[in-house]
Amino acid sequence: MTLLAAEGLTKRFGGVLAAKDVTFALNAGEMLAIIGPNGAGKSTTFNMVGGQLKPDGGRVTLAGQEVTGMPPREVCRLGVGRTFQVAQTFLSFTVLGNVQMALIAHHGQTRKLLADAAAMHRDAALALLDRVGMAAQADRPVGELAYGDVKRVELAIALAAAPRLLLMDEPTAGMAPAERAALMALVAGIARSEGIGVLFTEHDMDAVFAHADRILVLVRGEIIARGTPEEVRADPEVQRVYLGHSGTRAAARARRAAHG
Amino acid sequence: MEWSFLLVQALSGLASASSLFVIASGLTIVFGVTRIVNFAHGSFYMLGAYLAVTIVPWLLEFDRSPTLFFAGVLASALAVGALGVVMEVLLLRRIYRVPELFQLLATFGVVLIVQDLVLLVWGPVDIPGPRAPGLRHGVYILDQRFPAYELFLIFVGPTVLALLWLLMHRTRFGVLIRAATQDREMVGALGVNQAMLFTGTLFLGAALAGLGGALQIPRVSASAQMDLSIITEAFVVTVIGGMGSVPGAFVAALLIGLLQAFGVLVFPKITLVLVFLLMAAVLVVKPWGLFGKPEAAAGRAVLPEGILDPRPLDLAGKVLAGVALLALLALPLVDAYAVKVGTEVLILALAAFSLNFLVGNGGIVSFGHAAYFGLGAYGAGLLVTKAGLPMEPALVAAPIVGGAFAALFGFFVVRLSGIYLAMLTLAFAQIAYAVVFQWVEVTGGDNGLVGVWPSRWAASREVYHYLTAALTVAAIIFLRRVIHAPFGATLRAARDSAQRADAIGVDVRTHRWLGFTLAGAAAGLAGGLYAFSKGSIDPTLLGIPLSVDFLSMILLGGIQSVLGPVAGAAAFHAVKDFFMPLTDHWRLFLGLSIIAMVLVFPRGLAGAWASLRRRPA
Amino acid sequence: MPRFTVSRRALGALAVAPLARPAFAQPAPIRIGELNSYSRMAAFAVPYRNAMQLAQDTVNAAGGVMGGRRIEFVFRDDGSTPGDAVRVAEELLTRENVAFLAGTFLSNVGLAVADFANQRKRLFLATEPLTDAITMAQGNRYTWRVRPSTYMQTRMLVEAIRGKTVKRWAIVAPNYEYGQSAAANFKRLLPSAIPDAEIVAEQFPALGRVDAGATVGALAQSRPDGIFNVLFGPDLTAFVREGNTRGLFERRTVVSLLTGEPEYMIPLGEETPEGWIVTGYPWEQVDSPPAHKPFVEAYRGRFNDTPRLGSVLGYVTVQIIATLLNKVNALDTEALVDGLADLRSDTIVGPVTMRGIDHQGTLGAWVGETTLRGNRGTMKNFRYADGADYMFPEDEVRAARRSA
Amino acid sequence: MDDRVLDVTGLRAGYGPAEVLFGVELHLARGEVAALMGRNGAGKSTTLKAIMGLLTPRGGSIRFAGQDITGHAPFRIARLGLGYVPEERRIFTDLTVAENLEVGRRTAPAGRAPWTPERLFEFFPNLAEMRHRRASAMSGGEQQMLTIARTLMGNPEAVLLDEPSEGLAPVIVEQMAEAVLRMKAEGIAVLVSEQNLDFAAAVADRALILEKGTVRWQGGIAALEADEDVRRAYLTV
Repeated sequence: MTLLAAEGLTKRFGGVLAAKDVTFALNAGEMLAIIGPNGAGKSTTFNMVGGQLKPDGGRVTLAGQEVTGMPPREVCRLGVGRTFQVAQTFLSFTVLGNVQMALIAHHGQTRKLLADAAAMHRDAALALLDRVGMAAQADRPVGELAYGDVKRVELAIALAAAPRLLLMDEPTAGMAPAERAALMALVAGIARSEGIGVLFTEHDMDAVFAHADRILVLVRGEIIARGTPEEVRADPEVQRVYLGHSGTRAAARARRAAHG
Repeated sequence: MEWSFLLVQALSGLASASSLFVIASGLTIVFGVTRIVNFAHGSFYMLGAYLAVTIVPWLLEFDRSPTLFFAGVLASALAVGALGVVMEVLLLRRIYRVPELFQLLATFGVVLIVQDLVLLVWGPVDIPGPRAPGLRHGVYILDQRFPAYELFLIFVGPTVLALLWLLMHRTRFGVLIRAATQDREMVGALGVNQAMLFTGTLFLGAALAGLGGALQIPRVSASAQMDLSIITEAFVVTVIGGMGSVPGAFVAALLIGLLQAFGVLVFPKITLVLVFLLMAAVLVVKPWGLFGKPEAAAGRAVLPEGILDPRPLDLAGKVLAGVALLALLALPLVDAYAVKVGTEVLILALAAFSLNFLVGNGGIVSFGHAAYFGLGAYGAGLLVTKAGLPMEPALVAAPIVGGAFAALFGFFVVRLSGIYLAMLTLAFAQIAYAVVFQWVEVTGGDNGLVGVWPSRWAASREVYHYLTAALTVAAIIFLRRVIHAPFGATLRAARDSAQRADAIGVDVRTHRWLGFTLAGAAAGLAGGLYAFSKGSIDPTLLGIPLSVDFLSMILLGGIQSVLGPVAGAAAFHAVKDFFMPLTDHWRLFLGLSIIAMVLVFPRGLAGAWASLRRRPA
Repeated sequence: MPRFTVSRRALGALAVAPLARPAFAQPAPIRIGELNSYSRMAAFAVPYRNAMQLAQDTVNAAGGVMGGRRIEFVFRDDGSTPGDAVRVAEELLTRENVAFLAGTFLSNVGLAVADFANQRKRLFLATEPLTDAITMAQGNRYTWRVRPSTYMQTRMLVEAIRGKTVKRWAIVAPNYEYGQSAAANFKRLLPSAIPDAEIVAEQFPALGRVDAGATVGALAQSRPDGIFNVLFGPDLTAFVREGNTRGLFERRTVVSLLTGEPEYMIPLGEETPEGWIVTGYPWEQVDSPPAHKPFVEAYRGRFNDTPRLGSVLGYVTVQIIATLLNKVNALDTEALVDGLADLRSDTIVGPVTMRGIDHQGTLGAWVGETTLRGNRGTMKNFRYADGADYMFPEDEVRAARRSA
Repeated sequence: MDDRVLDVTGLRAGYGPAEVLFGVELHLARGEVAALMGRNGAGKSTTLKAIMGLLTPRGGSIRFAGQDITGHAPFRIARLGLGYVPEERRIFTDLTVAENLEVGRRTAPAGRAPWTPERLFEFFPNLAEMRHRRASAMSGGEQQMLTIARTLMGNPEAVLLDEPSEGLAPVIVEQMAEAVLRMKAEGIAVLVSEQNLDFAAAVADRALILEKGTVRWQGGIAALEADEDVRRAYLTV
């Protein structure tokens, strides 16, 4: 079943066409990667789906419902969780507090004036942290964590909204290789077991080629290739403008590691 | 109206615009590089005028030549530039790393000090400067007489703009300044001595302010009120133009100069408000001014300024709070005056606490919080004096009025962020101030209204003290509770990362708006209590000085702690009350105290307390 | 001359402790709380305070009051805001145990302290604030004003142009209560002096921020025959310079409030316009009553400065206080208030009566024309206008104070 | 003659109450490329910042080009000939390419051919076409090249390069690797912090592995590639 459909998304900044007629669809439980050189329009596309940017043309539908131009908070309430290229967390909160905050928002309790926020949704928050492997650090300020751990906390925050779709902008940016693999495995596991669709952008070829079901290649705002990881890796144009020798090699290695 | 008149009126506007630009360009350059909102810029302007009325007549003794006149003006500007260097080296250099608000407070301390130093050096009598030799006459323009000196001034602005452009784009110093405006640490890592760059920038900025002041001496006499009258206008110009943008300041100065020149024809009474209305309108439409850029988004993980750890009080904190509360309740045992001061401290503590609810908890820095305090006072006062109601319903009305206006202004305010948000709160506060000031029939104008006394049962100082204590302590406890509740946590979350809050489904703008309203209501209650403690209300209750006092209190107390502002209010009021009877120059000591506090306790009293507790003796 | 005044809080506390006073010592001085804008408005308030100290010492040297008690002023800065002033007033009453209060310069501060005095039922001599409200709509039993009000001084000026053939008038006034009420008084009184006069323009620049070029341009555009000016301080200097250069004052009658006071003449210096009709204080030329010259000499001798209008006010205030204390011979507030009603004092400018009906003193002002002597401005063709002739009509007072 | 251009002993540093480095020992020989590797949070960026003076060291000593630079201001260190390319690019987007280079310009030590914009444009040909363009209008890869060019304008003897491959498309990572190799060919020593073993292997002579704020392993890059135990111990979770 189609969870997310983007049709003809177009966005202009000044004279520059950042996205031109971008069309794709994503099914529940599927992982779709968008790759492309820096400045190719990946984040723009992403932000048009997540509501951070309003497209100049085209539409976005989520499970058949049009969400084009909706603000992020409404997109979130329709079941879309999101992580950012630079992890966005609440730095003055503890790890647990971050997830509690997300749960409070998810339950629409943000206007309560007298309840003790620190006592709300504790167990549910701990359970979410447990899923991402961060329960042991629940009481630490999130500002003290290593970056890879912050990314996990961000994932827990995104999952607090009980999403149908996860939008992850460079989920492994700034992480060590092994952490990247672990995080992507975690995401893939959650996505597949719960039928959550995942749309992500990434520069780490290991992450992309090991976990994506399908890949879109965006160059200068246009999709130049799409297909399975194998198809994309073999595409000479993709190799020329994006993968290069090392990327092609990494992609091949990742496919081997993932599928033996 | 005749064309010749309109032309001459336009020329008058251009002359004012030109002068305003010279001053504002310095402010905007200093802000761009150092990120310091330099309140003392107006003081540099004033010093420029005072130095010029001292130096220029001395030079003209030798020869009444235009050359010597302008040499004197330039010398004054350079001398002020040197004073800017002194301020940079002695003060700013030590505080680049402290939170921005503290820098602002420190420069405000400089304003207070310079005010009193000017009085000490030059005395309280205004000093007229000499007219410019060769430019004393009027020139006929289409049979209207126009001062030659103002024609000259019209050309000064574009000349300064052109010179600044050349400096910024054609010299290495200028390129470095522009680079430092964006990322000063990186400039340092590339081998540029930031300290020298900042010193140079302060020299340039202060010299421009000094030039602006020195050029005014043929038109106005040097007086000790020059600093504050120019600084708000200079801020308006830089904000409308976009903070850090020199061309923006030029365009904004033109707009304001012409608005005032023609505004006096149409609205002779409200020219001051026009300026702030223009600023509010520009900010609502263009949140970063005409030529400004969004402030660099927090791409890097920087801990937010403000309440970090709203943990409940520990034992020592509880003991301290309890002792403080008991001391307040025991004040009537001391003497009647102590009760009076205690009552005021409680009221100010509530006002400061409500401001920190915005600043510390919500990251919404308001420069105009006194507006809601004052409007609450007026709400209560008008009910008593005009509607004849007793104190009790008036005290109920005070927070409602404060909250209602906070809701009205806040609706626009929360759309912005950072310094622009702060400036919009300032603009709204000034508009509210001007309306209260002007609407004589209802508000009594600047004379205010008297006869706002408590009901008979609460008339004695002691009873009113306990009433105030009950209401303010209850309100503070309530707000503190809200900080710990989901609503307060949501505001904090939106402060930490608006993007993240949005992505978890929080309507950030609405929450900030509600928070602004709640803080306004609390300030309104404080204002109502204040009115009844004084018996009178007047526009100073909405004024910028009181807003700055509130900010000083929370910074002094420490915006990082929940209860710090309460301590800050007490300390600030105590310092003022201590120095005021001692000397006419209490502002000097207040300013020095503020600077000492910023240098010694950059995290406020609460921060000092926390580090004391961490390091047990 | 800037100076630090050190608190006598500690000394005062000792002095008023009755048990500490040995039987053979001098009787305790009578303490009077004087609060004013010594810091923000130093140009006005400091000469005023100087004269008060001079008068205090003169009175004490002559044997004091009430049969040998010294008077002693406790000076405090009022912070220039009503909020601060009320707190300072409270401190003077409770900690310094002053017999009564005097002072204030700004109208809003004066009104707030007046209302406070009314609430606390303590005497307040509002010495400097000009606002009509303090003796009229917001007058109260405990507040008395010494200085001639806005109304009185405007009326003196209108009197001076009676019968002139100046028809078209423009008004320029700072945009706050003093300016507005002076303008309103002028408009109200003008027809009585020039029946067919009309107002053709009004400009109300913001106080302290006059955009002189634009304002002068707007006034000139209305082609008035006469100009009534209420601007003062830096606004006035800027206005005069701009007006001189642009020829605004040429062949026009200019009537200007307060401009003849040394406080405003000194900063004008050689820019002083010629022939403006003003109220003021030509201190060097005043030779009646005989007591005036010695005052000027004593003031100049002690402070090495010329007296200002504030100095006259300060000195006269102390003279009135001394007369009052000698008459009442008690410090009870109600007795003092009753004693002030229609109290006549002989002062350095002649007799001054505190009119009982509106609590306004009959201190007058000098009305004349401005002129330049050397590079300093002064007044010529002046006369002392006795305030008694320019008071609010009694029925107006009754109507206004009934509501108070 | 001492061949060490940079010599760090017992370096300790941290942020606020948090200690990050616990006695880092490392050196960099003239003209060599060394890769500083390790997990996230191991202290790689902190080490570079502390060497550069962007973070005040709490202990230990840093010598550069024969001088003790411990605790010196960043600009003094840069003037001695140590360049720094930060992780987050941090180019001056309001300035043109040429102006960005101007900010980095410092006079060359005597006896060495100074870097000029012309020489750099030969080095990075695609920058030449956009010398008067605002840096904000450049793509991410071009901006990354500019950060290196800007640093070279200071005529450094050694360069600290923080995570140069992070967040870049594979083709641009390859260009970065070429840039590092060309710097080496010019005789500039480079200390590059890196998590990507492929990249490190492509450019570095030597690797140092940082773990919990101290150097746990160092050796030739080939040795690291060969030693799976070390890789598993320090580079994987």
